[in-house]
Amino acid sequence: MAYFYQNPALRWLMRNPIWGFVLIVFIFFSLASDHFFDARNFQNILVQTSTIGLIALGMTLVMINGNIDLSVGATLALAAAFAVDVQSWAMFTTWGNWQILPAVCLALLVGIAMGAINGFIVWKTGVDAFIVTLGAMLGIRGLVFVYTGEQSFYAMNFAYSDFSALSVGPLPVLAVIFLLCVLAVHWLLSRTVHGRNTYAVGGNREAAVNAGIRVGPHMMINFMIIGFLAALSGVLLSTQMGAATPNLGRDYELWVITAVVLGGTKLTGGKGDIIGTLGGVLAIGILRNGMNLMQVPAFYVYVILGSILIAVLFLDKRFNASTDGGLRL
Amino acid sequence: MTKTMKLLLASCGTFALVGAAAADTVRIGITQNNVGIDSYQTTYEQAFIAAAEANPDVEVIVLDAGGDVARQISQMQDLIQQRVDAIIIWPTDGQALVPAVRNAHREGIPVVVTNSNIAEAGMEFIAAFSGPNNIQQGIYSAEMMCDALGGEGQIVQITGMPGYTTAIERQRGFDERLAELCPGVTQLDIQPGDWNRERAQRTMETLLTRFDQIDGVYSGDDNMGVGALNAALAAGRAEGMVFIGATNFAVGYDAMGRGEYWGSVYQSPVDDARAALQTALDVLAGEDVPKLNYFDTPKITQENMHEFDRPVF
Amino acid sequence: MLMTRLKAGGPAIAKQGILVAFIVFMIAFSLMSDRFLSADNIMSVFRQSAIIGVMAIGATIVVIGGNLDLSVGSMLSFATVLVVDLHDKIGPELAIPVMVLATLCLGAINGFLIGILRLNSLIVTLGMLSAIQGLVLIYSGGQNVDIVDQRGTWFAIFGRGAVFGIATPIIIFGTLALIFHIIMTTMPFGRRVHAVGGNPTASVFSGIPRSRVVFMTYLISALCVAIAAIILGSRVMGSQNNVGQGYELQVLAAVILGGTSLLGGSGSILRTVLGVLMLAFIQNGLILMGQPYYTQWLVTWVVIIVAVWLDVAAKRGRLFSPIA
Amino acid sequence: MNDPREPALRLQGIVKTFPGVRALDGVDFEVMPGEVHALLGENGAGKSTLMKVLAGMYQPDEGQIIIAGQPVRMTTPIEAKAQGVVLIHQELSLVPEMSAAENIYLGELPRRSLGRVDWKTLEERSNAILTRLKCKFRAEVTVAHLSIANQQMVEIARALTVDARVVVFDEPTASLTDAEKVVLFDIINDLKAQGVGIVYISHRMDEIFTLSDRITVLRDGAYRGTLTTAETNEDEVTRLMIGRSLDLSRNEAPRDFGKTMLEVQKLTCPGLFEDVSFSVRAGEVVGFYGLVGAGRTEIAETLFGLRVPDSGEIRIDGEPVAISSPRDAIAHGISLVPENRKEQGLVLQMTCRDNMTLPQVQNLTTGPFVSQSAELAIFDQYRDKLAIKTPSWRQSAGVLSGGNQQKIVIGKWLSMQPRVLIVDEPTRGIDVGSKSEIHQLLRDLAAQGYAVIVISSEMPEVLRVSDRIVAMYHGRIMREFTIDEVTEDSLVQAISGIKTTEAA
Repeated sequence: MAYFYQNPALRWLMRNPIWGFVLIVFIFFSLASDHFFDARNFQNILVQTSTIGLIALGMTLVMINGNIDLSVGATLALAAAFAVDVQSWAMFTTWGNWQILPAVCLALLVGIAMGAINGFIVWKTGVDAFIVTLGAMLGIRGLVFVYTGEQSFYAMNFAYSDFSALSVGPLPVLAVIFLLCVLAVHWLLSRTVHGRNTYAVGGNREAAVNAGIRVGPHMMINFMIIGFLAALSGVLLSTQMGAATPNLGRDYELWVITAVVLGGTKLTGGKGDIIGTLGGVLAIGILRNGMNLMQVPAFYVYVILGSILIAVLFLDKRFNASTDGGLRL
Repeated sequence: MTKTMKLLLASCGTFALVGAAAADTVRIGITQNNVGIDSYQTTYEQAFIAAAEANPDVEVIVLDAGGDVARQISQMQDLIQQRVDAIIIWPTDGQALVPAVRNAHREGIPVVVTNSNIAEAGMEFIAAFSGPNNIQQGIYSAEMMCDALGGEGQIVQITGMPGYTTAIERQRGFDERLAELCPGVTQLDIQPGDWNRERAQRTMETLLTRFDQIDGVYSGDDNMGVGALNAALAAGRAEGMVFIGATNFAVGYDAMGRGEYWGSVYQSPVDDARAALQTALDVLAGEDVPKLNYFDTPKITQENMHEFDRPVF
Repeated sequence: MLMTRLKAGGPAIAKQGILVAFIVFMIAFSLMSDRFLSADNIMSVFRQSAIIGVMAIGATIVVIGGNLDLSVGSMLSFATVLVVDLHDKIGPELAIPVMVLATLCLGAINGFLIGILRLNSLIVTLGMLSAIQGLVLIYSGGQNVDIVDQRGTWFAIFGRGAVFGIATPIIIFGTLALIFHIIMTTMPFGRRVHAVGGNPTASVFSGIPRSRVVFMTYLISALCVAIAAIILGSRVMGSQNNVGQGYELQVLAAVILGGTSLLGGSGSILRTVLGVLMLAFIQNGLILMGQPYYTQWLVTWVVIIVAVWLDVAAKRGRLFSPIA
Repeated sequence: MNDPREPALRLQGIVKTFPGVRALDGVDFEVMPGEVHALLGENGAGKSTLMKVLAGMYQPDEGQIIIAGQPVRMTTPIEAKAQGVVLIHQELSLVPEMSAAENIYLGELPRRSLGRVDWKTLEERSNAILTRLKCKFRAEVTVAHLSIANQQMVEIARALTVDARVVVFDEPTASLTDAEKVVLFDIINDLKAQGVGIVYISHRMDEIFTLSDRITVLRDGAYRGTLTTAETNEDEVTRLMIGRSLDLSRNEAPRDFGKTMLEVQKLTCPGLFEDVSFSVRAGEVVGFYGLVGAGRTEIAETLFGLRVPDSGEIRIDGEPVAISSPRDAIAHGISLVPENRKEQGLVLQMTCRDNMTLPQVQNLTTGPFVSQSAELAIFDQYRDKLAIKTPSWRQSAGVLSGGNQQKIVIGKWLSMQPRVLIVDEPTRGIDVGSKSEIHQLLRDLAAQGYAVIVISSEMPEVLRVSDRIVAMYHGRIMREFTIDEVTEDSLVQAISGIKTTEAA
């Protein structure tokens, strides 16, 4: 046992149990499936993870703030619809492949705007973020349907969907974008004043207020960041499809929250990091990919994922025993 | 790690299905739209597996996208990754799967689209489509409606889950055909029932309140149609109201037998599944397969229903 | 400016934000559609809201106890599929108790994980949402289930019957709401749920068996789901595997609209009923006006935020949050 | 700025009203550079409100704040800090997951380009401040890992990041040990010598008389006068504060004890307390005295079924009992008035009545319903008995004053008719007037035959209420004294771990 506590790698693993879990499922699928341990499959996993993963980065910030955002799935769909639709606007027809640029920019702006609306309402009304974004989850999905008229949009320009097939060295470009965002948000959270204030606001809001941190705008910025990342995720997803569907991103908020919680971020705020979140999204990505490769029936996948979520929560509680020193409340 | 044990157990069950691949068998991957959302898809899956098991030279990998486009794209990637010989896809969205199909095409894996077709832009990348003609089904329903009402009347339409191809195509076929065939029939409103009987029932209840005179109801499938029928029965207004659906379900068949339900479109998931597998095998055998392979989905009405077996779902 | 200072006099109205919004909507809808206030329509909306309403009663109790239950949607699918499937296999008189027991077992799992093991309720019920959905599909093999003899079964009474001209679902909903309202406001159990939700630590220090109380709230929630499933199964005489999908959000929206605080310790079942009816009337009114159905989501968005905002504003005595 | 005749800070005629309450009613207050000015008043007298006005958290409705001769308007704490006014909070306002350094510079982390935190500067500066405070920990350590006292030091370190003109200390010693207090007083004297004006808020008279130059007293939101410390005494201050003088005597009640109600034998809970044996008789008050963390609260929690002891025996009325939950404890006639009223004692949004009847609500029924009349009977009885001031039983407990809240909790447990009543820190955060009422109440309870255990960190309190005093140190009982034999010196020695063979 003494060794266990001294070994830095193991101690790190104790603090980030999700990476232990990632390791275990990784080894399990490598042994159990012929197709799992393969460079191309790893590329697939990274691309598949990037959708949930990008949003999870933003969700980590929002949840460390002590808030939550349930509207990300709808925001993703709205941004994807804009990204695909705007390309075909008449004013851009002469732009050639450059017509993608204003479309993507507008889509990202829409994402930021949705985040700003949520953040502003949370800030000004003081209504719990759970309620505000639950409303937005319904409302923004309504906006998607109003905008698309229930139809799917598709990109005339194949250059758009070709983008997702590009690679940078051995890595698909989508994976590269995702990893860059991981680094950026990690840097933001651990190195910058805004990032450190994120912990302060979530860890002790009153202290943050008293210390002169402008909590409202601060939270609004984080909602805008998650809006941006959800929109980015939607844009990247739409490049994979060359299209946008109004039902895109349903239930994503649940998987994103699951991933972030698996990564050790606390719902109560003040605690969490990007390394854990990355572990959380990889855990889900690997499980899904591995179960696809092994053809676990879809019905069982639901049960397995649900059980794992609860099990990890349970183990986390065991490992990070509370500090009340045995008081039985 | 008891959960890992569970996972092991769960996966062992499916291992048997994969078995050891012999050299001369073909491996076909299928990714379905949303098994479990209704019986049609479940029966399809079972029929597909049964058909594959009956053929010793075929090994299948059966996946389900759960209605999520992104997950279906992942599954396409995973199937390509496993270098299956052919992929059968039931697209969650006709547009959005085009690039994924194109990828498979580029990797040299033939793709057969089943049940609901892929968008026009993707047609050049698929080996073949096999399935019902959903637009044609909408047309059939419009024709039956026209017949039943004698060209005059006010109807409402209850559509499937908004945004899904099957729902959109049936609605399009119905709307266009009805307008051209029976200008005397007016559509009072179109509301979605999400393929859900209870939701259709609730929607119909409100429509019954809103409109004093409803002569006919067209529903995107019989499941919703029966929901609408339930609502009308409860309101005591079913008498003389014409109910027309699509994808004849057992409940719809029975209601037809009782004379409450006018007609539907008979579509067998077993035929659908078998046709898809056969098309894929034909493609792999190098046969010259036409791009569009519609299997027959005839009209079924109270008059001719005895010619059909009661649907199993 | 009207509301920036909600001091004396103001709160009385603002506290009833939901009631005000409710009345405003009723007036607006009845001006725009002459059918809206017809007895038929009102009865029909009441009947339609019974399923969500019964579930929302249980959910309110869970939320007052300081937790959340997102698994009610899957649980409704489970219970409905089970009762409909067993109806033809073992008859309704056995199917109902078996289904109720099985659903209570799911509630007990929630209660055990959240009440006894003290795991976070949001995450646990999120996991259960997924796991139960899988269970339903495994049980049914993904097939729809139907009751063959829809006319002959007395099971029809729960969803389709009527007593003295009032539809049974309304009677069930009303009775349950009244019973649980009485339990929550006048019985020791209700007091304890409020205490545990309001301050779990102080409750333990007062000798209240906190674990058991939370456990019980989840059992009640499961019981309500089981009753909702009986109404649903009887009304539709069949079930799809995903019939309850998304209900958890509607239920939660109704509870929130009713002014129950997600922090626990306060809330009222009668106000939840108001929240349920409000959502149902919005849905109904917009369809009557011929609006596309998704406008109801936009309206719900605004209504939820405004109603809760007024509620919060009344409690703190000013409209805008003081945080900088 | 250092003109000795110009106040560093002056408040003139400050009025602040909340809905239904006039919290401050024309208060005047000033602090000179290099002066320690104590601010006194009972809870609810308006001290906290005044401090929040000072710190920019509240805006006064009327009146002026004048700093160095200039009227200023401060709308946020950060503006107040920019004016050189720094508040050190009574309740810790730290972020547990962040380092001490980050907490010290919270809201003002030194920046580099791109919004990055300048860690080097941050840690150098923080460590410099911690060194100045004679702290033994480094600024890099996470605050959650620090002891309460060290966390308090971090809080104080925050005030030293700016050139403060005025530093406000709000009950700074509540959780400090004596040694730490000495350090704190040194720091205050340092600041004073540098010409900083100090506002010092405390309930502890001894500290105020040691430190302060002047004392200003508030009562009911109004200014009651300013006294020069050297020319006044505790009596006068108290009278100003509560409008009458206070009994400071030691317990001299006639001792007539009944049989042993509670007997504890070799109770052990590793890491918390070990080998604890004592007994309490009917009619007796046993005071548990010791430093914070000596294991007293943990013993109470164990007796109340909230902790599982490793070994040892508990006897009630001579019978060995097994207590594994508060319900067991209640069934055996043990009641616990916990240390933290707001977190452990009350459900703040519940009504006073409901709080009071909470432990027995399941027994107060007619049929399946809670009997309103039975509840009201209990509430009325204890409201009268304990002189609880509340307009109505419907009042939610959260809005009452600390003293009345504490009486609700005490009433709650008295209504259970316990055989053993344990009261943990009965007067923490309670103003002087209510304090003596509660002391008298505890004595009265003993006189009625209750066996009472009082846990306290305040020596005057222990001396005033106890018949016997148990001194604890590091989880062990060092000595037991009867009230007649105890001296302040021997008590201090006992709780500091100094073993004495005989009472002095």
